[in-house]
Amino acid sequence: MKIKGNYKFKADQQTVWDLFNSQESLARNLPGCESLLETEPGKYDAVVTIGVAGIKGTYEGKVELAEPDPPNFYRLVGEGGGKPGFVKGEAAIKFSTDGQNTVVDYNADVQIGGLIAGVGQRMLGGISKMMLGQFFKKMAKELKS
Amino acid sequence: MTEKQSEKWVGKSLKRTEDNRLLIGKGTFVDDIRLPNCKHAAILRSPYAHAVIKGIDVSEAAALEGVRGILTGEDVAKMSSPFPCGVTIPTKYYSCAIDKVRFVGEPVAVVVADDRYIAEDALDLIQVDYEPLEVVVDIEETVKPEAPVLHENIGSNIYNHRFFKYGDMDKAFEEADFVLKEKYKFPKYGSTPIETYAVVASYNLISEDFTIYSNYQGPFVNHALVSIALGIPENKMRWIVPADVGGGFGTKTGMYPYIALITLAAKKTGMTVKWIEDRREHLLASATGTDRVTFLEAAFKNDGRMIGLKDKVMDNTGGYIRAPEPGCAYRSTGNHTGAYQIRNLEREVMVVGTNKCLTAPNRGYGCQELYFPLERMMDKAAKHLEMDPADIRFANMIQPDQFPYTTATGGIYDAGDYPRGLKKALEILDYKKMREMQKEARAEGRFIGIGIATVIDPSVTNIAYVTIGKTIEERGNEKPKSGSGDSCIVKIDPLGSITVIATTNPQGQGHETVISQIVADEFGVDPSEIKVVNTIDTNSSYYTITTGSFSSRFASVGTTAVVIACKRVKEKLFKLAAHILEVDPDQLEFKNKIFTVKGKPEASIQMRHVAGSAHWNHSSLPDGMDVGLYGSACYSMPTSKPPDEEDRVDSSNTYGFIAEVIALEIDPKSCEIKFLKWASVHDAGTILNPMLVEGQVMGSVAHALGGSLYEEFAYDENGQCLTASFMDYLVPTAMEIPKIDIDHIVVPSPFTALGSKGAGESSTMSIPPAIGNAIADALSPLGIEITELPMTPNKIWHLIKQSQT
Amino acid sequence: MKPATFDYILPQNVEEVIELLEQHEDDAKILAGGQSLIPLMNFRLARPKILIDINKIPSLSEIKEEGDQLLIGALTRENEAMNSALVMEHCPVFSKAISKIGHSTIRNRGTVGGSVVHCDPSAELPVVSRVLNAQMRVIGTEGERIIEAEDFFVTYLTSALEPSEILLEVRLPKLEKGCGWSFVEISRRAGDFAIVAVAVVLMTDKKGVCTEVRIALGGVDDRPIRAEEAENYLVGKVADETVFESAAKLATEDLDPESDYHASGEYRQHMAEVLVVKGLKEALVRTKGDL
Amino acid sequence: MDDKQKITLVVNGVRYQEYVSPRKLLVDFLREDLELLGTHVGCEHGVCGSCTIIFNGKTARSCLMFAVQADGAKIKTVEGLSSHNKLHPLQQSFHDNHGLQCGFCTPGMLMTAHGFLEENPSPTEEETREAMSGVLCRCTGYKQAIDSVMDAASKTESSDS
Repeated sequence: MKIKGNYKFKADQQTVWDLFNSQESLARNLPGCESLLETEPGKYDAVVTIGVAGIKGTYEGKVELAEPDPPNFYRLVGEGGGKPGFVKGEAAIKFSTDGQNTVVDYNADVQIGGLIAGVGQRMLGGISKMMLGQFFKKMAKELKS
Repeated sequence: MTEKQSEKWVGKSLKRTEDNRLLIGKGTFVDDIRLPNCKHAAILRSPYAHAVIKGIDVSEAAALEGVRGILTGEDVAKMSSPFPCGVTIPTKYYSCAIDKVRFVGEPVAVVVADDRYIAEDALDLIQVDYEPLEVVVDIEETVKPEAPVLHENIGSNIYNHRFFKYGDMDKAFEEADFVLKEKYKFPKYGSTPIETYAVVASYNLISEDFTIYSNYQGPFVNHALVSIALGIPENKMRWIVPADVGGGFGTKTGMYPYIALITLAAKKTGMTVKWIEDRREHLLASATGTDRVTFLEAAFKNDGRMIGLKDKVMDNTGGYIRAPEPGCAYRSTGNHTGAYQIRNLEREVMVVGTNKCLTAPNRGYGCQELYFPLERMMDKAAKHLEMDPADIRFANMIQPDQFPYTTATGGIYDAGDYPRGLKKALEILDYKKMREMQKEARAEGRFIGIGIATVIDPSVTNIAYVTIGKTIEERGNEKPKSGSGDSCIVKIDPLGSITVIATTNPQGQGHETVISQIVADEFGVDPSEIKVVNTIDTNSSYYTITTGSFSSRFASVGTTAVVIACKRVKEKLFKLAAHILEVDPDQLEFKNKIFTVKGKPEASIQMRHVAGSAHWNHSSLPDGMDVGLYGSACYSMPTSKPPDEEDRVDSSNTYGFIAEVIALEIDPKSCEIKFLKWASVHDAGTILNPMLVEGQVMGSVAHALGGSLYEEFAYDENGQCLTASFMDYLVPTAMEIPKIDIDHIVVPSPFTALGSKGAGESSTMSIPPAIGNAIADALSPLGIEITELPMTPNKIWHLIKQSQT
Repeated sequence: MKPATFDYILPQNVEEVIELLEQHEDDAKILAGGQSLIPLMNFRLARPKILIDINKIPSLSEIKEEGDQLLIGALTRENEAMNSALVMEHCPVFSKAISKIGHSTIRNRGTVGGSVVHCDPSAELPVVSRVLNAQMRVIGTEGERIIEAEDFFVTYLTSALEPSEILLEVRLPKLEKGCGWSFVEISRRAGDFAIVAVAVVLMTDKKGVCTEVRIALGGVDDRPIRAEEAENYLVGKVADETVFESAAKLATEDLDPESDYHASGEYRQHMAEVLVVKGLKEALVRTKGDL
Repeated sequence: MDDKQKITLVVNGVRYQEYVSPRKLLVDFLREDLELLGTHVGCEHGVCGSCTIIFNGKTARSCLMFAVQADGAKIKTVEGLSSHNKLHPLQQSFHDNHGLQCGFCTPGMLMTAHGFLEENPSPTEEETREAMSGVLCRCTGYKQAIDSVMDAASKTESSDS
């Protein structure tokens, strides 16, 4: 599943870059993130509970901020497994300046496997996009405050 | 009812003897079998389409209260060997993944627990460490050198690859006025019986023998294959199939790996283990039909005759290849040229693997896949020639005076009158008028289409066809295989009642009823007097490796076995009656259950008394005669022979005919399809029970409508099955089924005892091309080709949109 | 496909329910008709620790009139609401929408409240709730409140209910006499979730000028939506096919529906347009009392 | 967690008092605890309709209910359809019209038709099709099953009048 989009932040590029590299911010705003422990620079062990309403699954896995090119680019790579199956994905995240703002372009490829993929295809794409949207919204909110 | 003697029961719509128990909720399906201290299994399945299993930790699951044992791939590898399969290098296919998974849903472990709820709780606690691998899901991609290889021992994803030449294709191309080419795709869809797979296996630790109940459909060749794979002698591995099986339609031929798996679970735990497949498991990982890409080239003359056919088929059997595959590519060998006089044929067969669910026959095995391209090509040629699609078929058809007709590929068509069949269907549709209406509608911008398909309905598989998956040289090194045998025992009980022990292993087709009709005719009794038992028990049944209910065997070979068994009993009855009445058997006549000496009405004996003396007074029998009254037959059609040196084979043994003519309209806005009129004409030879045949045809209509418009096992690019529930795998409901006009022509088969040919697979073969042709016809003003199925409104809308840009 | 374990609680009144919800929050799920929840539990996609069965609270399944509203208790079975004389008289579009839900057997158990709270963006009741400007009366630890349909459906399977709140009733403003309405949808098979569903309420004056128009769509976004631009466009115009087509364009041109296996986003958008026209036409016929 | 709860219910006129785990599906309870094996399990997610029963007078999917919810309920299953060794008119018409083949979905078909005809004793064919569309059948193509329901309706009607 490919998810593409961009989000505009009212801040300079370095600030946004720092936000997106802050373990605390990521832990607070990654959808359903319950814990995010840095194992080595840019690499984390993560526990996330994701889903909607009563349909949630807990996944344990790894998150990596790979190929960093500060303050312009990194690749967010993650994978995790849990009772409902597995989630695996990577997103190319590009930071660029647009006047006063910083635009974050994301181009993600998400694989969802197991139970939910087989019986939840009708809403899976929409829900994935929605959760990614929530992440950016929350990051923007954090930036404001 | 005794005066009925002059009139035959065969041919009547006798109501079914099977119904009563099923209507009152007293059927015996596998899940209804209650065995003492039975435990319940649940299967852990791979969420990955392709991954290495680096480790499995079952400790937490094993510690759960109520869990009685866990079987993993490691156990399966120790306890069994891969299943044999008729290709040069088989995949190492076990009943459970050993070190690698190759499709989503592949079994990884089995938990045995006190109940299914606990067993499923335990599945949650098993930790499997997977290392995901690159996935391939596309038939054409998987043969490319860059594709990830599924099986290291094969080295590529091509499981089977063969070339065939029949006649002279080069000459046909030379002589052709024109050659047409097209690529067609047949979808991965399936049988989805409402009763899923079910197995109950018990193990006697002392005697080391197994009793296994299942709703297996046959063929019982797979009993032998499982025996080989598990290293359990056949006679210590007793398979029982109860009288009631909740539908099969092909997919239950593919359940033998699960029989093996649950047998191993019983062996490891020493317990009686029941496994009832749930719907999600069924849709993910039972068996689907075989999807195919066909590259077709056809050489035509300007009068519409197809003089040569060249096809390359790529069949996808998923993560492994297992018996009866590569059968899909070869089951149609004898009838590969359909209802037509095509003498030149060239084939390339490639059976490939992808990270998808494995395959098994699906109603119309190999022929759905064959006729969709062939019949679409006929329409393409008709369009090219501006010829009526009915006329191009008439121009190509085998004529009634040509039977028995041997096809270029070795099929021996027993009997038929194809032009009459198509004419009848066209009449029912009021074809000319429908064409006029179409013209008017087209002028108004409406999309009305008429689709025709005329196909051969082959029945009674000759198992020899599977062996042409190997080359002549390879076959030379093996023992030849052939046959289509079916069996039956008819017995007359000590007080004179008639019991038939049949082993045709039905799943709702009404065999008990039809057998009672046949036997009633043979003995001049009322069918209600006859008891038919139709279950399989490999320890006590009279069966052979072709036993089972598949390829519409019953009506042809099954009924012939019944008739022969009856004749054998009657022969003995005549001999014994003659002995008692002290005359020669040919001096007797048999009527109203009484043997009478011709011309001497006072010299007679009732059948029950004859039977009585066979049972009650053994010393009264003539010298050398066996006691009791049993007649048995295990009959195979004489045309069931191994392939010849030119790969010709009579792959089936009787060949019926179907003419399907469908008129439909496509809503230009929503692209939904509405059926206007539908004629379905069949030649199934002598019709044994019209009511049952109508049921078979209607069932096949609904099934094929599913494959044509609704059903598909859809996968994403990562090999995740998107249709693992009945919310997304769309089996048609009562609302989707249009009104169908069904009719018959009867051209009896000279090869069967009653003249009947099979009728079970029926319109599953003719509807996909007829609907494809009708949609293409409707959209022909837009120049749209229909080359794949299912044709959903969404797809049609996109096709129309593309055509406009 | 057997559900995971849970504790089953059978409260006798709403107060108990609220207490339980407050105590267990996200761990608890309310069981009404169960026709959406139990499949999810059987698949083990939903694994509530506590199941609060409200089926024995009779006060939740009444249908009554109050002024210009119909009050449909949350536990009212869909078939009961569909066949209710009050509903058929005052909100026939609500009956029509229910008739498109699953199959009769599902509707015998499935409840109005359950379907509304489930917030499936393709389901019928959320769509018809939006077109009727329904109000959801809910109660929680903080007391009662009314949530407008507009605010109730938040996103996929997510309502505006707080974790400790329960839906008490759906309040449907009665349609005026002479009001036209329609509920149209396209689905793969009879009884399937709609690919797109459209509900329309339309009032015209004697001259055939649209005086009030409401159009709701399902299956095209993460929740049922209203086509306000199209509604505003139509008000004041003589209702005919041409303006309906323009309205349908307005209603759908900015949509960006998700694709799924059954239908692409483009096809959904196209069908939304087709169904808005169809729905408006059908509603117009009803204003004339011809249906 | 999984303490059994006592339920009392009447099935096919017989009163039962049993102890069940809350998570036990009603269909499993009927089949396993009461050994009423006529009700079949086909999908466990409410689509196929094989498990349809009459619950307090109305059709219900017994795979979409928990047994605990049946406390105090009156249930009818396919075993309760015939009485006095005589087939119910619906069962008879399914027999007469070849409305069944493998028989697996048949209990669901019968109970759905039973509930439907109680509410609509003289339906049109279209209404019947719609009502029966809640039960999936892979054998019959539905035609003869629909014919069966229509036939039963016509016979019940004529015997009533």
